[in-house]
Amino acid sequence: MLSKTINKIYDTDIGYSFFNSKIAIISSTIFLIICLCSVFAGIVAPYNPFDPATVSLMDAFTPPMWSEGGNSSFILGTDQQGRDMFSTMIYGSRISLIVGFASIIFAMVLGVFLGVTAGYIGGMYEIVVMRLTDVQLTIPSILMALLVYGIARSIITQSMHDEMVMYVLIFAIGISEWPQFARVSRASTLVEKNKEYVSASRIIGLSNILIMFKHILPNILRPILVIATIGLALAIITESTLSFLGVGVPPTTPSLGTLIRFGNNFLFSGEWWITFFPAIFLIVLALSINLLGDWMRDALNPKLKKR
Amino acid sequence: MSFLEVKNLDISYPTRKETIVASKNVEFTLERGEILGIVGESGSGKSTIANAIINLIDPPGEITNGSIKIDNNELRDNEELIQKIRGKKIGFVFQDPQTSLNPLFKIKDQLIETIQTHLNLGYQDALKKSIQLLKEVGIDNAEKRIEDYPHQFSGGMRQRVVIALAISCEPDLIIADEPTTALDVSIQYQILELLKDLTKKRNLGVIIITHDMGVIAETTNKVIVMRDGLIVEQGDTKELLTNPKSNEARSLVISVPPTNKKIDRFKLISPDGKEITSDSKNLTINIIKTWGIRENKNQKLLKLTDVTKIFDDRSLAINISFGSKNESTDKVVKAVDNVSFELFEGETLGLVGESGSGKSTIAKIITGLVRPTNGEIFYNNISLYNSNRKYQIDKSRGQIQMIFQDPYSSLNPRFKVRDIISEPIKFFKKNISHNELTQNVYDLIDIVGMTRQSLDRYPHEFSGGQRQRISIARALATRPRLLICDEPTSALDVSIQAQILNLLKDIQDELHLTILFISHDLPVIRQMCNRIVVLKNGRVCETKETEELFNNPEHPYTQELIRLMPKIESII
Amino acid sequence: MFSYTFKRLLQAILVMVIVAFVSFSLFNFVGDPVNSMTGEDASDQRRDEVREVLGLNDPVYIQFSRFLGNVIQGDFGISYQLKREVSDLVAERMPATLELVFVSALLAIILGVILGVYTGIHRDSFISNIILVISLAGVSLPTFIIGIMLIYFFSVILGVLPSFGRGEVTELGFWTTGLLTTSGLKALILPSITLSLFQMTYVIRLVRAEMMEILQTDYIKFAKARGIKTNIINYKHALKNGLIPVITITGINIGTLIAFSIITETVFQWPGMGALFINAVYFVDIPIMSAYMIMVAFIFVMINFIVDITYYFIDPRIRLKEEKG
Amino acid sequence: MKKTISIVLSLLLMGIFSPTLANSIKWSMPGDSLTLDPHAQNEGPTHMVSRQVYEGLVTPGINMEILPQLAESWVATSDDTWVFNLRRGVTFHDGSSLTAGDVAFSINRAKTAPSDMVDLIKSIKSATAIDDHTVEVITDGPNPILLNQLTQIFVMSEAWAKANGCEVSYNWDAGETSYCASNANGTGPFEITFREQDVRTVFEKNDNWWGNHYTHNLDQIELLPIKNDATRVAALLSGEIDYTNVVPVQDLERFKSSAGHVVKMTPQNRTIFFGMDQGSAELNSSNVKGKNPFADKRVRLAMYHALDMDAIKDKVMRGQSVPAGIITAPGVNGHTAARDQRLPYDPELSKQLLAEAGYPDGFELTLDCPNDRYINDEAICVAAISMFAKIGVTVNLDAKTKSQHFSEIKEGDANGMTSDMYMLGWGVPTFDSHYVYSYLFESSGSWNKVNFSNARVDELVAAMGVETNLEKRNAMIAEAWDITQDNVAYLPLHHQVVNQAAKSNVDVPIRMNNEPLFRFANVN
Repeated sequence: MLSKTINKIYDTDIGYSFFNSKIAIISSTIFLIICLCSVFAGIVAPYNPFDPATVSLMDAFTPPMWSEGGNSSFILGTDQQGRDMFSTMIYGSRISLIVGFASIIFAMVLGVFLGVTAGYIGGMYEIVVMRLTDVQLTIPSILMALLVYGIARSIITQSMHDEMVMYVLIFAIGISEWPQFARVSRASTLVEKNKEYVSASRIIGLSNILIMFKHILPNILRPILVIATIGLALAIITESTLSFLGVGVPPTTPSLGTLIRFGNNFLFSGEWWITFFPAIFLIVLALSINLLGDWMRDALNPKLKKR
Repeated sequence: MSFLEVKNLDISYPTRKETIVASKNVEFTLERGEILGIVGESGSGKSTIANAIINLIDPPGEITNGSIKIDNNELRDNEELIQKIRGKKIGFVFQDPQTSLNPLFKIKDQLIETIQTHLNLGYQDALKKSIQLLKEVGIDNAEKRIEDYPHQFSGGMRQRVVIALAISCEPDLIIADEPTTALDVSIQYQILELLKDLTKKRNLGVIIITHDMGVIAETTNKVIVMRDGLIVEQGDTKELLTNPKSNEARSLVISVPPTNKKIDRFKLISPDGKEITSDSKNLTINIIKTWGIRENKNQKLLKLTDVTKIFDDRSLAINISFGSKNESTDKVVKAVDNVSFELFEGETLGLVGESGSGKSTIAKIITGLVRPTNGEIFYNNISLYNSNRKYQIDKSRGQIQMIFQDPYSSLNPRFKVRDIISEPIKFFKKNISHNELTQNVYDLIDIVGMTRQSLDRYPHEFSGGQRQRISIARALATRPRLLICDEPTSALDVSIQAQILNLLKDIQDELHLTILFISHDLPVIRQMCNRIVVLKNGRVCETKETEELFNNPEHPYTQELIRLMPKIESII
Repeated sequence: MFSYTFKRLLQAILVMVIVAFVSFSLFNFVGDPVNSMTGEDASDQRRDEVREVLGLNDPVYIQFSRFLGNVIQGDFGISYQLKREVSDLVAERMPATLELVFVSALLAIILGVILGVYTGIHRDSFISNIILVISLAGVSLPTFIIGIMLIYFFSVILGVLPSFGRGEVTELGFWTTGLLTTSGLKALILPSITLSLFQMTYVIRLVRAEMMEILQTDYIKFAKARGIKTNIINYKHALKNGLIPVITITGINIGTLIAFSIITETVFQWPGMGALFINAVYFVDIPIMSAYMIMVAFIFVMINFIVDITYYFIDPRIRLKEEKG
Repeated sequence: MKKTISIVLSLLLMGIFSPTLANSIKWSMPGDSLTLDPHAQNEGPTHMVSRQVYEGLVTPGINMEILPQLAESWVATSDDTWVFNLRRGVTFHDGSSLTAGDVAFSINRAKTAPSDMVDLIKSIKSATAIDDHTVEVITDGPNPILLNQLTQIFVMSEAWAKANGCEVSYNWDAGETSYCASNANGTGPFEITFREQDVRTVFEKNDNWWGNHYTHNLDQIELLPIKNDATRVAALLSGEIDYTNVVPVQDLERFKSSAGHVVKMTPQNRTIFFGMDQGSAELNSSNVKGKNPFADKRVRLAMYHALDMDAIKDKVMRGQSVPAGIITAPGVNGHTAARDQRLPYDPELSKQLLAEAGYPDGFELTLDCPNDRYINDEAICVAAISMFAKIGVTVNLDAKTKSQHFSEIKEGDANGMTSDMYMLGWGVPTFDSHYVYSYLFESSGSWNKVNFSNARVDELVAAMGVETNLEKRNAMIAEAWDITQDNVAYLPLHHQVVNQAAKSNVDVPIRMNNEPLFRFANVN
């Protein structure tokens, strides 16, 4: 059964391209492993670094187990608070991934909705939406995220900060990514809209909503998927950059960016592992997503298909 | 010894699943002053041979065997020689003049570049020669126009520029790959005349690759018929067209709609020699059960009065976004200009005209895809547009359906065939039972002559002709009274075209359909229609009974169209 | 030509007005400037004094109309934190940022185009794949990590390049430039590499994709059929077409570069607008933040305006459309 | 690629080294002086710069002892009258001579709004020049710490200030500016020859300085502020700067072990502590409703016993802190070693105390923390949270930049919610407990945000402000500390330690307020 499915996938062009691209296989495997680890962090990670009661400050700055002074109970050593690096990274990647996925989904839903409707409906509505993307583009992502973050902080009550910070981050990153989706989906919609199957649906009398989201949307998913993948890597990096600038998730529940930010302070003092491992982890994560997106961009581009 | 000798040529495309043989054991010769036609249906390998001569086969294709000699010089595997010969000894003309020229360079630059690559000429001489060339291919005011960019030329003019480029370095051989397919009849005629003329004047050898038997008949001396990479027959053009020996050639010739008479059905011969018969009788019982019997009252079904459509693309001043090129143009185009005609139940009315004549826009206005600027459209005596010029789709309730030109874009690639066909049924019969729906879908797929297994497949798994059948099935699903066919066969091979046309005739008889048949192809129109409306630049030139029109065209434009259309009979 | 320019100018102004509005209204919600201004030990009376002087007791719409009027005159008010005219501060800091951004953009575009063209033409070559993987690493590395790595390697270990600041600058009227002194140039190297790496990757990818697409077009095939030399086809015919989107991306890039200079300037202590801004964010220094936002948007809009005009000259297809209208 | 670049660059840059002056120090700290007007801002880095250029009547020495500077001697002629005899032959950088008029002008300028020094010297009623070399200062009642206060009042040239339109200081807070904000004319050992705020300030040796030229051998000081810690560390490691008075604690070890660098440290006059709102009826962020757990002294004590300050010292502060039992630093009048003894770390006792107080399962609340104000402030809070978690108290951290932090403590957040628990650090510029009490313990104290209120303490604060009998006054201070310490009004954490790092040939004496005195600095 499984082998049949695999064979079937292999038979498609995408599947073939995938199984013949070492990069695609390796990067998707890595990405999958990281995702699984972070989903099952409770099982994979030996400690729960987000539970302050289990962390002992006296364990702080333990080097990786193979270094002098290392300790086999902390494979990759501990950070400045005595948290196990390995566990903290797994849990941290969970935050990075949640923020990354959620913000991209948010951006995608918003952008695709506006883009498809703008492309399909046209007229004044389209002009307004496209001008909005222009305005949005004049405020680059980091700047936008800083703004949203600042505003949110001053509006949300203190006790809510911790609970809200994830949503704020998701909103802040998502809101700066949506124009990409809007532009691509609008452009694709403009192409699809003029295809005859859309005319056929209109002649049948299907409602515009149905045409846009049942007929057109599935046909423009490919480019959207590609920018979503690349956007995911970007969102994860943006999250880490915000954390680096000190406006990310609280330090008691560090994401990868927060870990690097703290670790960076110990770079010159010899505790290299605190920044090194999360940085490598982040790079590997972002790289695997980017490689995947890159492969996807080429594989899904009908214009580049080898005849 | 011949000027061009192709011997034993094998070309194959290795893909991961199989190796596609694009040509096998191809042999032919060509002399100077001769025009050779290579004809065949899509996928027959005719273009591949042309590309093989100058070694421009798209990867991963490769020549696996054989030889190509020009003036007794072997070209195969001789990249150095080919490089010298390309453009110099062999000129090439592609199908689509819109994309053949680099949009960012002036005509001048492209001509001079080519000339200076091959001929030892200074800039001024090259420029002089370029102007000379443009004049030769019939471009007026060449001194000035040479400074223009490609997009400033019309399609036909552009193809002339392409030909000028092809002959710029005094080649001995011109290979023209579907040189007129993208052009209108009148322009096609001019381009073909130009080619013939150049052949004579310059004593060129010419290879024309085309799918159009009319073009073959009117232009070539010799012809090669190809199928599946094999030459099935070659010989003198007249000989071959009048008396094809192979089944394949016969099937090809017989499917060509005659220009001089009207026949009831096309006789169809499959390439292996058997006659194809179609019969859709008694397949419509279930459809009629679902939608009720409809009587043909021979009444006026559709009436257009003074319909005008003006495309006013003047965009709002702010309608430009950063970084994207502004696609809007400041043009006011009268696409449809005061068009009136009537359509009676059960008849087939032809709308004929060249590109830009407004025939497709009229179809779109009738189906509500485009709002008319002016005029009234009555369906069954009910106006289709209300006072706000809003389309009243509920007035026709699916009784007007349409078949489109491009079988590749008219089916949603993400839908299975079953869903494509059943969607309109479900839309109009919200509470249809599952069984009834299935039965309807089966009937429809049966009517259009496809297997029921096709229902669970996706459109990309089918050929163009099959897709057009699916398209017809979808159009029939709501049991329409009026079927609009917008160039339904212009993207299809001629034998497939014959099948689809036969099918349309069959279902018209079965279901008492009224058809509005839109085409630029006069022979097809002649075979399909009872009456014909001739359109030019959005205006009606004349409206007449078919035979009357072909035998006694009144309007000069009609006369010209009929005169210029390539006629396979011309050679007979 | 005139109507084309006019249309774009109109759009630019529209975008600017919206940004100005957003800039004001957003910042109006953030924090209480009085606290940031007076510090932790200030008396309540002093706070009230300051509040009054700043006009923060006025209704919002009065503050906004005052703001708008001032902005048009180039007056962004006085920094809450640095207590100087924001316009002076921006004027002082802008050359540093613009120089950095300019050099980075140049680096990103030149190298990006060269590598992009190479990888586009030699699609499957080994070197192309190496370039692509390395360039992907460039996008996957957060800017701050790149900066810290470069400092660590070139300043701390090798000791050949300065790790912070602009070096010695020369004053040319109102403009200060680090491009005329050795130490200024030296100081520019690491920050500009850091800043450009990310954008360079985008340019590489864009040019590559564009080249690959163009190399499959009919006119390239036709050029081949005319016997034009491969190099001329690649570097003249294909490249010119491939560069058109680069112009577009340049416009967007510069906006992004300015934004990312916030991080680069923080890491390298580069005395530019980004460093000014991030400080302003920490201190909720509204005048600087809104001025920065407006400046960034203004530069962005201006550059895109120029890009649009450039299009007009480079792509004859646009020119024709406009001339017809 | 990179390698090629580095090789090319190394070749290019070979031999191009900018010439340096014989004895110069490139000094870096995270921020810059806000203004050169010595009265416009009462703020650390501003005084650090001013101190090199301007001088006061008296000045704190290396060990914060009060030394004569522009005043050679002084005498208190009555409870509220002080007479200062000025040093002769002192000239300003512009060449004019110092007179008693300049001193009186400067004191009056400092005590006139919009100067920022008004609050500090509000006890001074008047300052007048009796003759060219004598100044009389009259205070509003007895002021035991007048000399302390005068160390912060720098003397300007009256003529110069008037000529340049800065007769009075300017309202820095409101964004005004003046000539004196970007120019300086003092009597000090160095004069400013170049200044680009936040980028570069150059001080040259003042050859006409009155003082002992041999306590330093500098020709030039260059101030290059670098905000980012890592960049500053890298700059010192790579030799681009010579000296910094702000070093991240974790990097001290590296400088210590480096042969090319020296590290110095000394306890700072700043104590870090947690405040717990014990006066409000209910905590804003807690799951306990209807009552305030912190109102119960046992709960406060439990929190105290839960904190393992030795661990924090060891791991978070890298040994660079002194665990504190009292929220004021050693050296401040009122501080004693006994009071500075912490209660033991005893989480079991904490749990027991919580259970007694009725919270056997702990409770939940939010801790507000700055993340850019004190040394490793955020890390301390994170560590503390983990310690509180071990006694069952779930603390959520809300860490933010100092301006927001202080505004939220002072006036509540955007919704007016005040902080339940916060981190604060307090320095005592006057070296007297009264300063601490008037701000942190008095019921009306402007930074008493734990809502501590004790009638006796209020009485004592009022009394110690005017009491001149030292013995009586000290008794009052001691009584006040007894009350507040017994009440566990605040949770003391530690006294910060000042540290600095420099190239090993650079010798700048370290001082507890982190202020460098370059007139005692040498380059070898």
